[in-house]
Amino acid sequence: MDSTAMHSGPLSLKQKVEQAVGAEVQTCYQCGKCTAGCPLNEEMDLMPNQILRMLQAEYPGYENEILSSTSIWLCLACDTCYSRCPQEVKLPQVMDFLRQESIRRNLVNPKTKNILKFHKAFLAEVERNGKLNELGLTIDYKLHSLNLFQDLQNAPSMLFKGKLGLIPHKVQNPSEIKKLFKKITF
Amino acid sequence: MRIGYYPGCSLQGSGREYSESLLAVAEKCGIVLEEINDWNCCGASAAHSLNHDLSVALPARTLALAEKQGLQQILVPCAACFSRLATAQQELVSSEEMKSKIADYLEMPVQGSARILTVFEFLQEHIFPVADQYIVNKLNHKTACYYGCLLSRPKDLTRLERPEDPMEMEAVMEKAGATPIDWAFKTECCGAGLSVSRTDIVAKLSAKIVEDAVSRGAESIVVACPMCQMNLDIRRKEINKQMDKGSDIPVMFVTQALGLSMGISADKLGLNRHFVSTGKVVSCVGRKEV
Amino acid sequence: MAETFEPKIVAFVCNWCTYAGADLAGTSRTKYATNVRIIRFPCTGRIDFMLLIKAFQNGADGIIVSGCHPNDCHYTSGNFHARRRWMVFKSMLDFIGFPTERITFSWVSAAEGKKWAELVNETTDSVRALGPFTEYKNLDFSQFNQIDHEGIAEQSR
Amino acid sequence: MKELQNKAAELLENGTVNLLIGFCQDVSKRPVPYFIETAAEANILVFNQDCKNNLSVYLHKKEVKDAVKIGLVANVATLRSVLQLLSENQLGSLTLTYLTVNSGSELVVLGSAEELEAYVQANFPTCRPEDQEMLDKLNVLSREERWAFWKDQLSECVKCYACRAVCPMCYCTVCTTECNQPQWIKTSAETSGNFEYHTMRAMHLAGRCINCGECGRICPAGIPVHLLTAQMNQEIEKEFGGKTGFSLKGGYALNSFKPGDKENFIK
Amino acid sequence: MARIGVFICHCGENISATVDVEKVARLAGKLSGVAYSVDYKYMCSDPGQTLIVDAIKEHKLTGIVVGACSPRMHEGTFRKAAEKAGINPYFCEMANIREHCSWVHPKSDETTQKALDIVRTMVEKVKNDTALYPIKVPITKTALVIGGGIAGIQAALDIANAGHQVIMVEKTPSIGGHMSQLSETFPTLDCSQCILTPRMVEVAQHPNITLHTFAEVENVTGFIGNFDVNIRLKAKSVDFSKCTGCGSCWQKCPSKKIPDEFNAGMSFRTAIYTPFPQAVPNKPVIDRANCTWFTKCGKCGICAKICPTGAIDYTIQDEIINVKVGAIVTATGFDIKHSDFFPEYGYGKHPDIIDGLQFERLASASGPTGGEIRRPSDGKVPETVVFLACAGSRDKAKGIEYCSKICCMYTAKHAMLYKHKNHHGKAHVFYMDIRSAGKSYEEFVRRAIEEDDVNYIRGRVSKIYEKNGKLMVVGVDTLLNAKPVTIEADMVVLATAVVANEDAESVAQKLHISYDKHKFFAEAHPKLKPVETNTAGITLAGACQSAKDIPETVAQASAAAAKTIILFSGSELTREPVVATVNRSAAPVFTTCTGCFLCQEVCPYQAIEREEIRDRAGNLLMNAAKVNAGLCQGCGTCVAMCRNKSIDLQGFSNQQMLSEVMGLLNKPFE
Repeated sequence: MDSTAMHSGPLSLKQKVEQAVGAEVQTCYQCGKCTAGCPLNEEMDLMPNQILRMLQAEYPGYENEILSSTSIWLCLACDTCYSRCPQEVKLPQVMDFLRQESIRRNLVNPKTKNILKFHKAFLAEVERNGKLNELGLTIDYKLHSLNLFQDLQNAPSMLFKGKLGLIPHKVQNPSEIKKLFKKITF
Repeated sequence: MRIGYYPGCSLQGSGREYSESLLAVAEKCGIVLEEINDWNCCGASAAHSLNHDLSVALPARTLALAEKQGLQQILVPCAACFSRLATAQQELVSSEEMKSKIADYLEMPVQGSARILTVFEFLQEHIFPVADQYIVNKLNHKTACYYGCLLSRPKDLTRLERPEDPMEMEAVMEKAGATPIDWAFKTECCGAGLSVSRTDIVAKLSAKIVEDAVSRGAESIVVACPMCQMNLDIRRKEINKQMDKGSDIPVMFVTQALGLSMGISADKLGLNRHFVSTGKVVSCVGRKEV
Repeated sequence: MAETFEPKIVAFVCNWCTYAGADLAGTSRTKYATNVRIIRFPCTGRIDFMLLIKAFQNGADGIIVSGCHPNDCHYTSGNFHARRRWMVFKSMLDFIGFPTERITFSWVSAAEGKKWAELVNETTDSVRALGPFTEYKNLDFSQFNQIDHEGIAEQSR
Repeated sequence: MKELQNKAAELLENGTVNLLIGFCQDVSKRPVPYFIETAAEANILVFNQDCKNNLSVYLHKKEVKDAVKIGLVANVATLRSVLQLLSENQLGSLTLTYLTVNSGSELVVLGSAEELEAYVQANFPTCRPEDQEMLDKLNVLSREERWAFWKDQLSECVKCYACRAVCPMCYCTVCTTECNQPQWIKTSAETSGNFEYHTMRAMHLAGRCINCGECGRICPAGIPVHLLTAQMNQEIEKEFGGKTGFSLKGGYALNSFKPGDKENFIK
Repeated sequence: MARIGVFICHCGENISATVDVEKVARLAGKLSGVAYSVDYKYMCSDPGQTLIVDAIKEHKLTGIVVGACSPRMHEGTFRKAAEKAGINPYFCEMANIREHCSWVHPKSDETTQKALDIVRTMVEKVKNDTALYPIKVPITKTALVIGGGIAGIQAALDIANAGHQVIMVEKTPSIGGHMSQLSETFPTLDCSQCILTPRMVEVAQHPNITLHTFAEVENVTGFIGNFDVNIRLKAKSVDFSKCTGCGSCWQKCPSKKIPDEFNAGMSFRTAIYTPFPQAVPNKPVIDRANCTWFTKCGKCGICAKICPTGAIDYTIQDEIINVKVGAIVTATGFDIKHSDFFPEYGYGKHPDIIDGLQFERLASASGPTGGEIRRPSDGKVPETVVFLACAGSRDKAKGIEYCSKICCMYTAKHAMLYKHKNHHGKAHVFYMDIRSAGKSYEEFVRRAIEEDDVNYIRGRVSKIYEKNGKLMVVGVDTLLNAKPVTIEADMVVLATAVVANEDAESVAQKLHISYDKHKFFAEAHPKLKPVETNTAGITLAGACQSAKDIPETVAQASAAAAKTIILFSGSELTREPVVATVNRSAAPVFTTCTGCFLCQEVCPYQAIEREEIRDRAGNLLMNAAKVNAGLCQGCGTCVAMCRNKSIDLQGFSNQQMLSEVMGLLNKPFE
């Protein structure tokens, strides 16, 4: 229960996770069902259950390994693991927290930088207009990720089929959203 | 009872035919949907990946606006948007602390009291009771109803009766006169979250889905999520590369299918916007039983 | 004052569930406030409301009444009868304006040592916050006061 | 009036009853309880709106019990108390005949418990308006105000036990107040002791009192003690249903239960 | 004048560590009425008890208070000591200064003060104690055994062989229970029926055993030694006195498509049926819900026509019989979850995903496939079989946190049996842990792995789906860096969770015994009273208490039998004198009881009777309540009910409880 009592000094990553998402990391008994069902298990460097095990171990050396893993960024938050977990560990939220922590500690795995870039581009677009404009997003993302030609074959036809609007949608007063972002991100 | 409507960004862009067909069907059945004034993006997976508060605040703004507008129920057809709005609502309701915190961010009060409807709940409660009088065609063909992740999980949000093998979409397709097949990848994730950043992975995941549907004799895949639709439709080239032999099975929105059965024109339903031609399905309208 | 005040709390509990639960709290060394004193009854059905009144009258600041959860009564229905009696007794006290927040009714099973500890702590805290129970004492004081007033009135003439 | 007197005479005449408890008027024309054993006396009987006394209380007296066959001139409240008493296995040794006057102010004679039950259920009274008024007043007060109210009232109590003596439901041969092994109730009339006594009394009558209001009416200190039980009865009827003095089966709310009873006040 | 002795125990360090025991003893000595006070390291030890005995004698003590552990622990011990010293044991009270004080509070003055308060409270109680004497109750030396599975059979035979009468009640038409459905049993692989059926026959033929099959317990009243039980004999529609069990009726019965419970629904039976060939009694009953005669009012009637002895009688009605028994053995058994309980495994829509019991029937020589392992869907012999341990067990999300205990072993057995019958087949087992703590259990599992080459994979299966006739079992190997594994299987066997019977709750309420949150019946003490229940005279045997394998079940059944036989060993039973009494006094009062009999209605044990009080001439003076000490269990609900305190509870009297309150609040009450 109250492991903070035993832990003097700064909180371990596990304790931070438990505080942040109220997920009882400690309840995981390593049945592996999360990994078994994970659609991305073949892509991941650390399996979901392994991440939980490493958190449980509270061995400082593991923390960087977890936070610089590709897995935490590959996780699609599809909830398959949580919905089948016999111990009801809220893995998707754990992953969310780990992503945020890995940014804070600047440990994002280079292989998954693009995913982060995409998320950032996405939010940038939202911050700009309050709504998402896929064209804006794609352009923005491509500038940052520098793979300019990806999807280019699709864009024109998307435009043609009216799937990419040229005139961006906006909320009535975009500055309101910008303000909101400011408040939260600082 | 007034029904609020939150289309969300995708339904104005890549998934606009979802919105078009939904509105067309509602119109046909004489049901008015009130779009929430000045709604904003829900933040999607980006927000909750990067900043928890943001992932609550963004949907909360929309909820607050809906409350201002006096809407007690809101239809959120997009699976991702639904998931975000419902999750945010849960957080608001479960913690007064969070409520006040978010209210401060937004500089307006928010309760999270409105009922958030999935597209299925909307169809069952508002369309089904009157549907039969408008249904003129039978979409005689075998179809694979595909839910993906966010429509089926977590079950306390989506309120599906059988989260691992849902039947809600099947019910709609049966109404439309199609024959839903029993298949295995109904609720598998298509990976849309990484659609742009890791297309390679997404193609693999989607391929499994398409393959299973086709191998079981489905002639169309029906979805209720713009991400899924975009993946399975726009990404078909990449997907086909992942399969031994490619497939041109059309992927349409459940509302488009229902619209067809109600005799609404293919154009009005946006069936022309697809990358993979939906001609097959359109042509099977009124075809002999399968 | 309020900080230094330590309430006297009397617990009326049944032998089979709550007393055993308190034993369990002991065997599992669960720490809780020292303020509580337990009186053991065979069953909540045995607890006479007069005893609660007596306890308050003689200086209890708070009272806990606890027994087996519904359906678990060792005597099958004692707690059901008790529950009705408590309900009536409570509304009776409410009606005469007695501060019923000083009485905590609860179900604590033989397995709920932890719940027992929490119950005692919560009750102690809430009663400590309420301060000493003076209503009953004042009842009799006030009479003297009245007499005094008259006396003073006499002299002042 | 005449009707009543004749009927009473007749009953005494033909030996249906050996003793008839009714009302006569004192010098100041106030109705007072009166016991008659011969038809001759019947002509002094009266019965009117002022006949408030609950005569059933006398049915516990040994002298009365010895008469075995008893006639009772009764208002509805009194009839209810008899019904309640029967449900509590009292009065078993007596054969009772009841004389009352219905709303149409005609004489009604009830010869059996079943007739009694039927009549009471047909003419079942609601809470007396003046009581209801008081209750509503008290219930909107704050707790402290209510406490102050009863403190005022009960500090006046002198423990004369008139409320107990007049109550047909207080038929215990030895009342808790008299128990001294152990001494439950302080004997002296301090306010705290009075609280004790009246809480106890109200608890013992809750769900049994038939709201005749005699205890309040009789109190020399003018304390509305009847409100305590009136309130309790309403609470109980609300929570558990069942009316007091309503049927022979009784159904005392406090010694029955439902597994689903209210328990939102229990942690 | 009371002369109380106070004895404060250190309990080694357990009390003295946080309570200043010397101080408590010293101050207790000053309390009014206390003649002697002392502290000692271990009061419950022999020297400790001797100390008490001597003190009582030496100081002529009239009562004692032992400040030590919980009365639930040592009250008996010290009461014996008091008795030994020549005072009535009920003049001994315990002040619980360990569980309720020293163990739950830090070392402090408050803690010591509290200990003293507790002691003072009990001193006040002792002053008001009265001498009590044990109550003797007669015993009906007949036992009721509920349930005819191996647990019930074992218990019944043991009790009957001890020379006592036994009445056995079995819900279904035959005894035998789940064990009769099993193929072979671990760890010896001997055939289940071969060892069980002789026992079943023995039950049927035992002179001391009365067997009621197709019957259920209706309700139970009374108490230890004197239970009064109503049993419902469900209408069999067959007159057993005439039936010879020739079987011509069910051979001719036209309604043949009823899922067969005995074969776990994998074959069909007729409407008139005997559950299985070795059934005991081997006579059929009619399943009225499925019989044309009853469903289509009066149509058919073939069995009646065909029956050579005219035993068929459609008019037979349910019958309630009343029996008096002294003890009850509860052996109602268990149930298992079925494949439809698992969303991720397809809600039971795949016929080839079966549960353990179904596999037992497939593997059983008397089963639907005659002992060949063939899959239900198409009768093919599966080449790859996957076994899932912990299916539903140890699964908080599914509401079953506990371990079902038997699955590890029978899964190993299943895999083994499959391999023995199909040498070329492949058997995989997904498991989380292997729990094989039992005599030669671990060796058994190793044999499955080493000799029969069963592939054990440590990991849980996330999903099973069907793909071109194969079952895709999606799992993971946590011992290979959590490598995902998908096995293409022909059949999957779920070792589904063991759960309590559907009707467990209602049975428990009929018997007035308690049950845990999973509806398994609760033992009186997890360690020291594992077969007794909280209701004296009622014992537990087998899986109705918790998941058990056969050896354990049989052991517990014999234990329950032993408890029953012990109870029957005496002619009468002595009970705690903690019972209610209604006061009586000299004429003219006789009693303060007014005979309202409101107490009668609250008594859960119908222990309150009416007594007619008459004068010498025999005229009825009054009716008053009277307690039947034999029936009274001492809950005291009546006492709190009584307005004029005419009824009181020995050992917890008004006087005692009130003086405790006063003593506790430091206002000793004279």
